[in-house]
Amino acid sequence: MHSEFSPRQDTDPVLELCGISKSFSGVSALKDVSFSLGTGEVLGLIGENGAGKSTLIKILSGIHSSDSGEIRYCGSQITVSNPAQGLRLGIAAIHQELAYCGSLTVAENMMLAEAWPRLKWGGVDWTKLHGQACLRLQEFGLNLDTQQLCRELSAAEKQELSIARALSLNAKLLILDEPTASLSEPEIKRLFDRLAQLKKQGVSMIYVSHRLEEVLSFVDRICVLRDGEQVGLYPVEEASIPRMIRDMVGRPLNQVFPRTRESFQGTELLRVEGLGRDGLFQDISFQVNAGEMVGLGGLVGAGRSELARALYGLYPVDSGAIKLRETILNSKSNACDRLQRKMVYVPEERKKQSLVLDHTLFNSICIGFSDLAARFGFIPPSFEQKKTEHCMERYRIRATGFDQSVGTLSGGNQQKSILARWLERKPDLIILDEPTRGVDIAAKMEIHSLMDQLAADGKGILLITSDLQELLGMSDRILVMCQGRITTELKGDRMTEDNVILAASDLLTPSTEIK
Amino acid sequence: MKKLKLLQLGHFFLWIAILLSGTSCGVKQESGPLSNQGSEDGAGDSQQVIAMLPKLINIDYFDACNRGAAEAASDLGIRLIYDGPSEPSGSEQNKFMDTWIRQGVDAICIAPNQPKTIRRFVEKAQAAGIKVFTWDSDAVESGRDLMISQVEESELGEMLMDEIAGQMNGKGEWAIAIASLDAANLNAWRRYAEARALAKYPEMILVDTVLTKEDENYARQKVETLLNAHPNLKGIIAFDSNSVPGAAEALKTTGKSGSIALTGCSTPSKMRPYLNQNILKSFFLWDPSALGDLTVRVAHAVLSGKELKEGTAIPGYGPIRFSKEDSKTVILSDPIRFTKDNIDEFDFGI
Amino acid sequence: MTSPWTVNLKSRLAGRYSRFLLQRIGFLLIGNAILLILIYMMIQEGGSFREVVLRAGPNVAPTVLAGFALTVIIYTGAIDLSIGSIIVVAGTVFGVLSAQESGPIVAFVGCLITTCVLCSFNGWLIHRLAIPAIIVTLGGLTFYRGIALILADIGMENFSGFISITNESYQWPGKKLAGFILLFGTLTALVLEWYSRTIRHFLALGSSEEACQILGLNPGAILQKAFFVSGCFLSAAALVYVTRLQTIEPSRMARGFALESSVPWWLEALIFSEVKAVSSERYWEHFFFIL
Amino acid sequence: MKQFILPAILISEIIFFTWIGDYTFKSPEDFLRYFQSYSADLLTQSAPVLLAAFGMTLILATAGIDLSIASMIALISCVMSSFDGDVSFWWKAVPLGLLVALVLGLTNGSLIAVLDVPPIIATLGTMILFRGLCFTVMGDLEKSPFFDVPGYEWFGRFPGALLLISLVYLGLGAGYHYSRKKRELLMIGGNPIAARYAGIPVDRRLIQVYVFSGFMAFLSAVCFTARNSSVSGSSLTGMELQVIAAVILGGTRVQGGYSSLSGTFFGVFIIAVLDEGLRGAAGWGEENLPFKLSYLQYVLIGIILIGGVWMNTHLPFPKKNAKSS
Repeated sequence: MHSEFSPRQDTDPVLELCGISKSFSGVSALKDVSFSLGTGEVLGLIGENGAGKSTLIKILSGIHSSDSGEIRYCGSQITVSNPAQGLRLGIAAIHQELAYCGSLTVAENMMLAEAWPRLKWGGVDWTKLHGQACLRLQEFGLNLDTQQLCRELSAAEKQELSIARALSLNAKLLILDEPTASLSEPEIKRLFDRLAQLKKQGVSMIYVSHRLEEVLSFVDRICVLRDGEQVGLYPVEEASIPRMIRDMVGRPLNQVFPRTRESFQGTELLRVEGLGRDGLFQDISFQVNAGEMVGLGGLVGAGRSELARALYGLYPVDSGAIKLRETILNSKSNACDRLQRKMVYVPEERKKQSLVLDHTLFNSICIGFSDLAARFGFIPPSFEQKKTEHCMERYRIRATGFDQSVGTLSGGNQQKSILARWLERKPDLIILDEPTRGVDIAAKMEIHSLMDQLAADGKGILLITSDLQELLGMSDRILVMCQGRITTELKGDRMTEDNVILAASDLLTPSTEIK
Repeated sequence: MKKLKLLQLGHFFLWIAILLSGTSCGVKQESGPLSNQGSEDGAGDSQQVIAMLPKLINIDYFDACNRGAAEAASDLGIRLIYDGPSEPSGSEQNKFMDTWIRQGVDAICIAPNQPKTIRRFVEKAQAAGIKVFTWDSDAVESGRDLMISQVEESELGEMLMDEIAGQMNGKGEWAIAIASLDAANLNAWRRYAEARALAKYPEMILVDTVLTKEDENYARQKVETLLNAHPNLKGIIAFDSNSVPGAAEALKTTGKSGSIALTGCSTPSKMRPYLNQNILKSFFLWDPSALGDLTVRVAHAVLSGKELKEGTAIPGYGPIRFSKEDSKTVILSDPIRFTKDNIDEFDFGI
Repeated sequence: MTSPWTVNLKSRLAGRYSRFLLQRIGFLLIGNAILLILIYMMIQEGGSFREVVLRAGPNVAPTVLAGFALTVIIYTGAIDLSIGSIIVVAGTVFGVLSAQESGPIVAFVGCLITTCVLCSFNGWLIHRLAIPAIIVTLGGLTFYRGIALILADIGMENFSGFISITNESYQWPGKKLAGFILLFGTLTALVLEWYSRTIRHFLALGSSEEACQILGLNPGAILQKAFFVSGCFLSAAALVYVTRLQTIEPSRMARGFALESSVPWWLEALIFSEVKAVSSERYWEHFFFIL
Repeated sequence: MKQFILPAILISEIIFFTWIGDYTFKSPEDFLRYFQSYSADLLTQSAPVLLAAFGMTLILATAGIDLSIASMIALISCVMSSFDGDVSFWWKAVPLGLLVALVLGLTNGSLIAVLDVPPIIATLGTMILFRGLCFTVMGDLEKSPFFDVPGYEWFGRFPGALLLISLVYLGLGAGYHYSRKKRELLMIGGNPIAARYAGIPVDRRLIQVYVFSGFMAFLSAVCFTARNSSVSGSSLTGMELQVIAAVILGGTRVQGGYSSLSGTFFGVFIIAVLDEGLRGAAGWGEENLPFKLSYLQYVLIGIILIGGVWMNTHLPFPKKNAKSS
């Protein structure tokens, strides 16, 4: 894409950063970052979680202020003290956390910080407001009811809404932080079409993503951050995925999916028969054996997570039976009981479903297994102390100490602390729901080798993931769900990317199958 | 983590240590009678300290009592502590008793909100050599030394009933407005009034009793509702100083002031406008500052070792009068009936 | 056949509210109607229904106006428990001014300004101290009452727990105009609710402070504004409340006022399991009060 | 450092109010005697609030609130007061009071956990309901059988109340800190969804917490009636605010997710000492203030509440360096 429109190095750069540094209560988050951005240029900003990407973006959009360094924008030095000022200057950002107000309508969200059309006497002209909002959405190719409340939208729609809003601001500089995180293929395509169009119009962009292929295909230059330091700045022509990974992690990664174990079939751990719950999934039957890693593939919304939660006892089921080892789990059995029976579930949304963000790491880890050590209901404090130390070491959780609140940890460390919480129970059956979403590449590696280790130790693992590479690389066999049913089981040679994609849309037939 | 918890527990143990070190001596102190500790307190050895505890402070009635008491105290050269809770609560009053017993005052005069709750504290005070008096509202069972009452309770209840019956010509529907059902003196009057009605005015029907929560505004609304609910209502007795003006205001706003009789106990300054507008004919009260004054003087007299009986002259007051029903109750005066004509003759300051 | 007018109305209404909210308003109107009928049936023989309804207006005026004030604050996700005590301070200022014979208008203005200023001060405190509104205003609940008492004690000679308002000319807003003030307040609230962008900003702050900031709004300023607007409503409430009283007793007046004014909110939250409403729901208040 | 703020406030309060109080010490023994009876009074006065506040701390930890606590204590006392004040009181009224307490707690708990009513609404409702029941039980009477029950008074007295509080505090502290309960409750308060996902039986725990609070209400009722020896329908109105204010001052977070039992302990006493101090310093007030001292109480409680919470959350004390691996 960049070939059509290479950056004009002769013109003044839109944005220049010189030696930006920032630290939070003594911990340095950014050290001396400098780069410049030409008109219509797209800069890819990559780095592991916690490398300082978000901090940099927040400084640029005015949420944080930098400790030192200067920002030159369109030739003059500026300090962005709040987002409103940034917007006035023409710097628009799409943040990783979805920024929307749930109790306002789509139109109101769209226009929130701008002037609203007024009636003659000063009241808001709603007809015009909704008209304008509608127009902007259509420009982006989005067809939403502008009177809908924002909280009723799906995650993808919310994401698209915030993108559409940022794009409609006529910004000169657009900052995109993981814009494709919760979008599906057609939506991503629409986004890139629109971005390409804007680029042609001379809008400069800073693009942040963990999806390295995406970065390679879209950006002109790449800036790599590691531990707050800028470790690389090179044009995309010189970039390759291995180089990017090496720069991000600081060492070469040879193997993305470390499989050390032999595929072996142990005893049956879990058997599910004819499981169904109205509107979510139907007629689910499968089994998981000890030492086996079963992948569960499919599109978002196919009912995978719902199935997992039902297996874990968070929902009642309408029909069917779940057999864990020798016992049939009845309707009275809840999550608490599943835990006693050595089954654990690591949910997909860390912040919502696993963590209390301001609790300490110590508490967060101990909640998982401390009851195992209880004597007459009392837990010896030294036990927890030792165990937590052991966990931090074994799972390589990097934190300033036990007392650090988990909300301030990076995504990878949060995920590792959750794994520690559950794996220290020594479970037999582990359900992992998107274990590496939003996790940086090094942590991802660690988690993968941990999973491999677990399977080799004879645990049964049910892996739900939307990451095809991960699904294919880690699983012994793959079940593909589509619209609440398991449509296909893939084994051995049949486990290919194309087959999974086809099966996910229920299009896999012997004739379409690719060997 | 561990360290932190121990520290927190440590705080607690520190406290226990302080308290326990006190236990042994504390018990001794409480079991043995205190030898006139009161005289050790205050500026000079000779100065008596009298603590007065109204039902609640910051309201006009008890503030007037305070003024009378303060004058008497400066007249007699003794020190007066006049303090109380800001809510009419019995358990809050007990806290004041605690404080004063510890400080070693010579006498405590209390207007109890809940007469039965002070019993233990009266005992505690008396064990410490402190005289306890009740005023305004009595606590018979508590073993207090004397009661200083504003009026004879039966007398006031009957007077109110006679007044309203006279205005209603002895027949028709009538209703009661009262602050609450657990204020002892108000309800004593109410009971005497009801008994009088049963005995003497068979044609009068009590239709409703509304509770006004010591709030004038609330009283007005409740009485408005009452008037609407009972269109044949002919008379209202309002027993406390918030209910009467509230009811009067209600009569005024609903335009029924001529047709419904109203009387009760309230203060002149609140009622003056209504009397002048002929919304009601009369109301009753005693002089609250005189009540404060008498209480302090009686307490002083007892502390000085005087024998009190019917007709004993108290300095600055004159001969005192005892209740016919209780030999330990001193009566201030007859209730005063206020009308349009005589209201300007009195200046109670409230 | 649909006339153009209804179409117009439909689209206009829909423009302001989502269908969900419109349904809810409908529900409330029906609920109120049922309550009215119930009251009608409960009135005993000889009682006048008309009178009950007419009298209810002025009687509930302070609570309803304070309810509007609280609504604005609850929109932003905060709460103000101290409104009762703020009214007490306003009442005391009014009482002291009237006792000094400063003229009715001065006393009214003093009352209005005090309320507004204290409300804004609450907003400022919450913003500056960055601790939850519920704690700041719980502290304010007792703090302001104490301030009122001290003010009265210093401002008046021989303050004996109450200030008596004897001059009728100090009472016309409460006694004569309460209904009109309520009407005016309700209209203002409705107009704000339907035609104001500011109110949407309050709601935005209530749903997500972070989002507000990212979208280029200033949360602190919005909060401050919300408390100011709330102060305006509350000052009307205070004026009506205070001028309906014969005597002002700082230690006892307006107790439990915050709770009373927020009752509709709790009901609302109970029925719809979320706190998010339109001002017109204040009518709840009206009817519960009569009951 | 942070954990010293509240004790520091408390101690400076005690020193300040001893200094301005209406009592002049003649000798060290005199001082000691005064201080002993001061501690005893303070403790017996605060015992009901303190016990209720312990229950409330756990409730606030789960992001709940119990506005009905005062009505509940009053209702338990009212029920107990309908028995005769003799020895049989011990096996008739006391067990019944306990039963009522548990039932009331269960009512709150099931409303909140099973019927999913928001705590503030559920307990606002039960607050009015319980108060109504108080008046139904009592009518307009004030009853005092407690006075005549042999041995009952002991719980309202110094060593009895202290013993009760110490037992509860130590038992609760140990049970809370050294078991999973604390973490579970805090997780429920901090993130109920995550708590469910972590296999915590949320509904059961919530019910347990409210029933426990009911039990604390019972103990509180015992302390209250043993000390005040009588009860009426309107007893203890407004106490819920005292309890909640003390717990919040102690550093427990209203939004749930953080709680501190020792903080509650200090919170209760900070308010009680302030109260007691102003009560005992009327003479100083008369001489030095242009207004009545009792007015100052409102102001000071407000300031201490806001200031205490602010210091608890904001003061930038150097973070202690925990061992990290």
